Amino acid sequence: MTNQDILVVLPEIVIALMACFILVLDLYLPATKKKKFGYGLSLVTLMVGAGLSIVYSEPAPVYGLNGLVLMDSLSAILKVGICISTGFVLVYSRGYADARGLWKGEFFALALFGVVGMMVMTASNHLLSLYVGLELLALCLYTMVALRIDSTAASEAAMKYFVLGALASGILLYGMSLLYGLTGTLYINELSASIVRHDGSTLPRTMALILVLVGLLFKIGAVPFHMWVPDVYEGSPTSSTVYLATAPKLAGFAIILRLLADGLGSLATEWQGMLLVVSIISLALGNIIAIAQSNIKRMLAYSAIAHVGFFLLGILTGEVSGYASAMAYILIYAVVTLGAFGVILALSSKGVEADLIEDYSGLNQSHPWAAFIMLLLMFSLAGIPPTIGFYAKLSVLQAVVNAGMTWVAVVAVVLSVIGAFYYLRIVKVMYFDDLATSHPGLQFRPKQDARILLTINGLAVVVLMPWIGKLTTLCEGAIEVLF
Amino acid sequence: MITLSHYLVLGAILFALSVVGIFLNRKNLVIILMAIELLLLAVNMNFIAFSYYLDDLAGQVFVFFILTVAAAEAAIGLAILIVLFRNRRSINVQDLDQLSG
Amino acid sequence: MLANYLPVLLFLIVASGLGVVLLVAGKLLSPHRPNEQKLSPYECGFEAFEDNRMKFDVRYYLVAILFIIFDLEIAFLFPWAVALDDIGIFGFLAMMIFLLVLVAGFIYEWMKGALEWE
Amino acid sequence: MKVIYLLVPLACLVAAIIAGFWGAKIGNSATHRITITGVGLSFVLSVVVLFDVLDGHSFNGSIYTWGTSGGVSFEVGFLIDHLSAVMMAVVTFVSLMVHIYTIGYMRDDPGYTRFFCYIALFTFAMLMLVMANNFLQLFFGWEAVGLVSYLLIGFWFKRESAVAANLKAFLVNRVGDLGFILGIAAVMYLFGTLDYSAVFSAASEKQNAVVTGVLGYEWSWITLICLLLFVGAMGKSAQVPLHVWLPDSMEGPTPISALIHAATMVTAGIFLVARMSPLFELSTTASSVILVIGGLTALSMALVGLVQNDIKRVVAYSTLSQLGYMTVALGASAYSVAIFHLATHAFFKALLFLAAGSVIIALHHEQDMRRMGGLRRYMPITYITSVIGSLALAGIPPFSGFFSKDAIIEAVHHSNIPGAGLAYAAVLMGVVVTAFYSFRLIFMVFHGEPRMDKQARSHLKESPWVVTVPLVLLAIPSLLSGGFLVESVLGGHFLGDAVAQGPSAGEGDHLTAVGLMTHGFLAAPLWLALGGVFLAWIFYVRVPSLPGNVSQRLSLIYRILHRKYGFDQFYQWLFASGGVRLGEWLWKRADIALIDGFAVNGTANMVGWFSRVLKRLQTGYVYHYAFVMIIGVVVFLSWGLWS
Repeated sequence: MTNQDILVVLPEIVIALMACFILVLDLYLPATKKKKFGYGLSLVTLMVGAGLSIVYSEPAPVYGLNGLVLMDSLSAILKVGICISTGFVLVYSRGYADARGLWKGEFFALALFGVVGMMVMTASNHLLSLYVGLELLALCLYTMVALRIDSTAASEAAMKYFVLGALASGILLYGMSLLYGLTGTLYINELSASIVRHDGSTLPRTMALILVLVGLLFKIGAVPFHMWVPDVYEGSPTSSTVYLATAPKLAGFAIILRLLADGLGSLATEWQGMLLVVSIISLALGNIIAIAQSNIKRMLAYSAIAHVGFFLLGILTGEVSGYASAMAYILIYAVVTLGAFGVILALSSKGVEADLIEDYSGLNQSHPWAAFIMLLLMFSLAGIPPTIGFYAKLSVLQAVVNAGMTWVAVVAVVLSVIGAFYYLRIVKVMYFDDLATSHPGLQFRPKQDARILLTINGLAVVVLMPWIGKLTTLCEGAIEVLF
Repeated sequence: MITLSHYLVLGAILFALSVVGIFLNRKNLVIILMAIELLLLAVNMNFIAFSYYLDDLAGQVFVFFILTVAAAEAAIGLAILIVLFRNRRSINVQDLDQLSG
Repeated sequence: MLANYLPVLLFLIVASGLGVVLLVAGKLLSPHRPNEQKLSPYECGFEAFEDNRMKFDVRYYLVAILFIIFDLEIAFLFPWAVALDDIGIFGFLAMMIFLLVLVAGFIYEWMKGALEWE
Repeated sequence: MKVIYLLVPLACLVAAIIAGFWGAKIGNSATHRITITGVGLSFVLSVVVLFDVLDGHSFNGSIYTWGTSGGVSFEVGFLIDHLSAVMMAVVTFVSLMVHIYTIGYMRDDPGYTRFFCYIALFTFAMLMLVMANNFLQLFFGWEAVGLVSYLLIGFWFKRESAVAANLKAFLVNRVGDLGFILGIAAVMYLFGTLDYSAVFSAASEKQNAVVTGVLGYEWSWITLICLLLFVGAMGKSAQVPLHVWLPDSMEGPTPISALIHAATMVTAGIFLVARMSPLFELSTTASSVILVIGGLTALSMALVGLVQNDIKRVVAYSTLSQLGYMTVALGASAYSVAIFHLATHAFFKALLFLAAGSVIIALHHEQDMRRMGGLRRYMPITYITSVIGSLALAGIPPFSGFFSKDAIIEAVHHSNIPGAGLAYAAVLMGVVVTAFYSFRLIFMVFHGEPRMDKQARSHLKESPWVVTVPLVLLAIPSLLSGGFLVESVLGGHFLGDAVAQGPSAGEGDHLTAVGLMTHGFLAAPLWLALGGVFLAWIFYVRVPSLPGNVSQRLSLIYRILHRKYGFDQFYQWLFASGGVRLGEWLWKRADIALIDGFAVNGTANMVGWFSRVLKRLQTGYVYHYAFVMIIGVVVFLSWGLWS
């Protein structure tokens, strides 16, 4: 145990301890102070976590805790991203969760434990730490989905998520056990070399690869392991949906990169073909089914499936530029999705979920600013210039074309165009339909902090455009170190 | 003589049984929870067997963690089950159909 | 030794096939002549007093949940105790931190009233 | 000097901005004081620049780089040489006169300040156009003057006819502008730069560059560029068949007709070709086309002028015809002669328009010449200045028009490219017709019996000084500028080396004004012009019943001329109705049925149907979900194991 060991996992330690502290503090504080303290402490903790991740980051990998975890710029960037997006989640959720009795110590503790899980995932260099991080996150997510205990939809969604998640974990573990048997090691950075050293039948190797791949694809929600996504997005309280729709995607990217690109990089030719199929059917299914949705959360779930398909395109190129573009894609996706759910949260009020698309009709007349922010975010999700969403799609397509898979890029573009339909439908509903009169209209009354962040978030998708090249440089730098 | 293959085959059988248990069972959610436990135990069997034959302790340590996680998972599964039952008055798998489409 | 892993797959197929065959065979081959006596529930020679799918009190579940979690710390404590001499002060502190976290959970459930039966 | 160059257009721009934004606040008189000061400053500085240029200084450089893209920089820059200096002086002088005149003409109009804003803005745009040293700025000025012209034709936007004329001018100019911008694009493609001097110096190298067009026919790049640019010039300078907008533009206020639609903007096309003369010199084909188009315009528009009764329209058709003359000069490679005529024409045509406007206000906006007559007694200054203008227009020595027109006729006479003979015939006949309709106007308006009603006659009086002073000031150059300038024009140093020297420039024997006049007495044009005046006298003074008889005898010709050869009806039929019918057909068949119905909605419906079908896959049952996952695993496993 050295200082280095501590420094590598310092952010995780701090956040985990603070989560325990917040959980216990919540029990002893008087009811009036609970919310404020929990909220404030959580935000401070996340900021400290992000700050520590930056301060102690090293460009080249530094290993800690006997090689269980490592620290490099990839993990630093993603950790900061995870902390910041979770901070946004907390700010956005406040009004919504408060009105539904979800704004309590458990919420903060679960969110923070989930952050620890995600950070461990991004930093893992060992199958064990990867698994523990994954499960820590998953257990927090199951609970957060079920947090609204009086809602049948929420408990049903939680149950489905739990069952399927456990199944996926089992499959992933089974694959890991086979990998262990084949290579005799659990260190991710040793897998690649020893798995090809193994002579004899390739059958167990392929089986291990596929089982691990399936486990990973489930976590990010790619077809055909996506079935949980729409139900969970729709059923859970929006404050939990926004959490599980953003930061876990970053962690998912990290484990895919670590395990697939790095650990099983020597088998790239085998998983590339499978990822290709998965990403194309994800794009197709996600974009097409989203069109028929009437619930905006469910629509965003299918959109998430489609976006995962798109981001996998970057991974399957098997090149540094492809990985970097996928990383930029997922970061941009997290920013934009955060904003979209932020608008939904801000429009919700006591007893109004604001989750039906028809609720949004004529929003421009009643709340033009909210409608405008939503318009920017929808444009960005659809990938319409001059938004950062366009840039994200463009850089992935560039990587795909450079890898010599032009037809894949063409298919992806066609499917994205189909996808643009349902994003633009939201815009159309907001701007061209008459104000809904059949039900009480939406109220745009976010708390002051949420309003400010939402404005920043919404405008960022356009304003950041000139500096977006820096993001690619950053991602490329982080990934080049690995290879 | 019991070889590695025997353990692996046992693990595979347990794994297959639990998977079948998850998607064939249409009545009781508790059975699904049990199947999930079995799934993890099947994996444990694999790890233990490999650990023994590779003469490497890491696999056994992994098993400890899997056990712990399995316990936590079971706890959360049961908790969700209770919440579900309170809302639905049923733990029938077929009744979980409010969210679809 | 892993080269002959193919049997696993074969066994998977055989196992599921066998399961199906047995179920079907049972259904087909066994005599199926139900009468009232056979179908009625049986409790030590008496008529059933109540529905045999009696619901357990939800508190049992709660106890079960808590038990599972705290039960498993033993799995970590045993090897730790055995190896305490080798791992020294670092190992001791690590386990104390582990227990501290556990205690935090314990405080939480106590304060939430999960340990009260009523 | 750079500061002065910059000040010339900016003074107008600042004045326009002040008049536009704060005009209503600062009041009418403050507005006209500010704009007149601005334009006056421009005029004084332009004169300074002109003398500086005559001293042998010239300037070519960029003032401001707007942007750089792909190695091409887009700049604001000035090219000051003889050509642009002359144009600047003419533009600012006429503009200043019109500004002063407007004070009287628009006195009671509610759009008074708006009007001053527009004309100052126009002056700025026109100056940018003529001072440009690159195609981009040229295009900016080109479109800006078009815009202001559009705004001013529709100045009385509540009048339906004004709005229609407005639209017509806009649409017809778009046709020309399309050619123009294609020409610029071709320049960009061929030369890779938009800078004049770079293009001109590279032009001779590219002389033999060809482009394979439709049907495999090879075009010379230079010819293509010249023709495209000339299409732009045709639009702006109203050459047949893109002339139809100019007569209708008379719906605008009379000062505008004088400034924009006679003296300056319409000459932008002439200026363009003169500016591009190094290119046009390389293409005989283009020159031939220009010659023929110019000749056609000169004669045919003059003929239409014969039968018009609206005083402004007569002047408008005469403008068209004179623009034809200038175009002919360009075609004959006598660029400096064209600019010479441009300058003299600017003075006398502005004079004629303003005189016409003076008559119109005196008669309370009556424009029909059949209800005028005998005005010479009531409006002596207007009468005298009109006669000076008409004499200049008809080409009677020693008025300025004589020299410039005679130089054109001489130039085309000596030209021997294809089409020169036709153009020569056209311009010669045009002389008679021009003299005839000019004096028809004079006789009908100022001579004979007053034909207006009593009430109007009782109010008749000479216009106020703000109207008459510009008339007098314009009459002076109309009288004198020809004689002063002709020697330098024919000597070939009028525009210095700003334009390419045509082969026929510099005729030897009669290089002085007096020499030209004596030569003129021996040549056909003068006698033809005098003949035209004489005929007009017979028709409208001596035997006033003659016009009616003649028009009945020659009713077919009369009707053709009266309908302006049917251009308007033809365009109406082909483009307006035909376009509407074609558009309707495309809209219903192609757009609604095929694209919307089949391609767009069809695809959308199909995707929607798929969406609803695939949606059912998500049954909501967790065991189905697990089953799908397992299927996925099994499929991947079999794929992995079997491949």
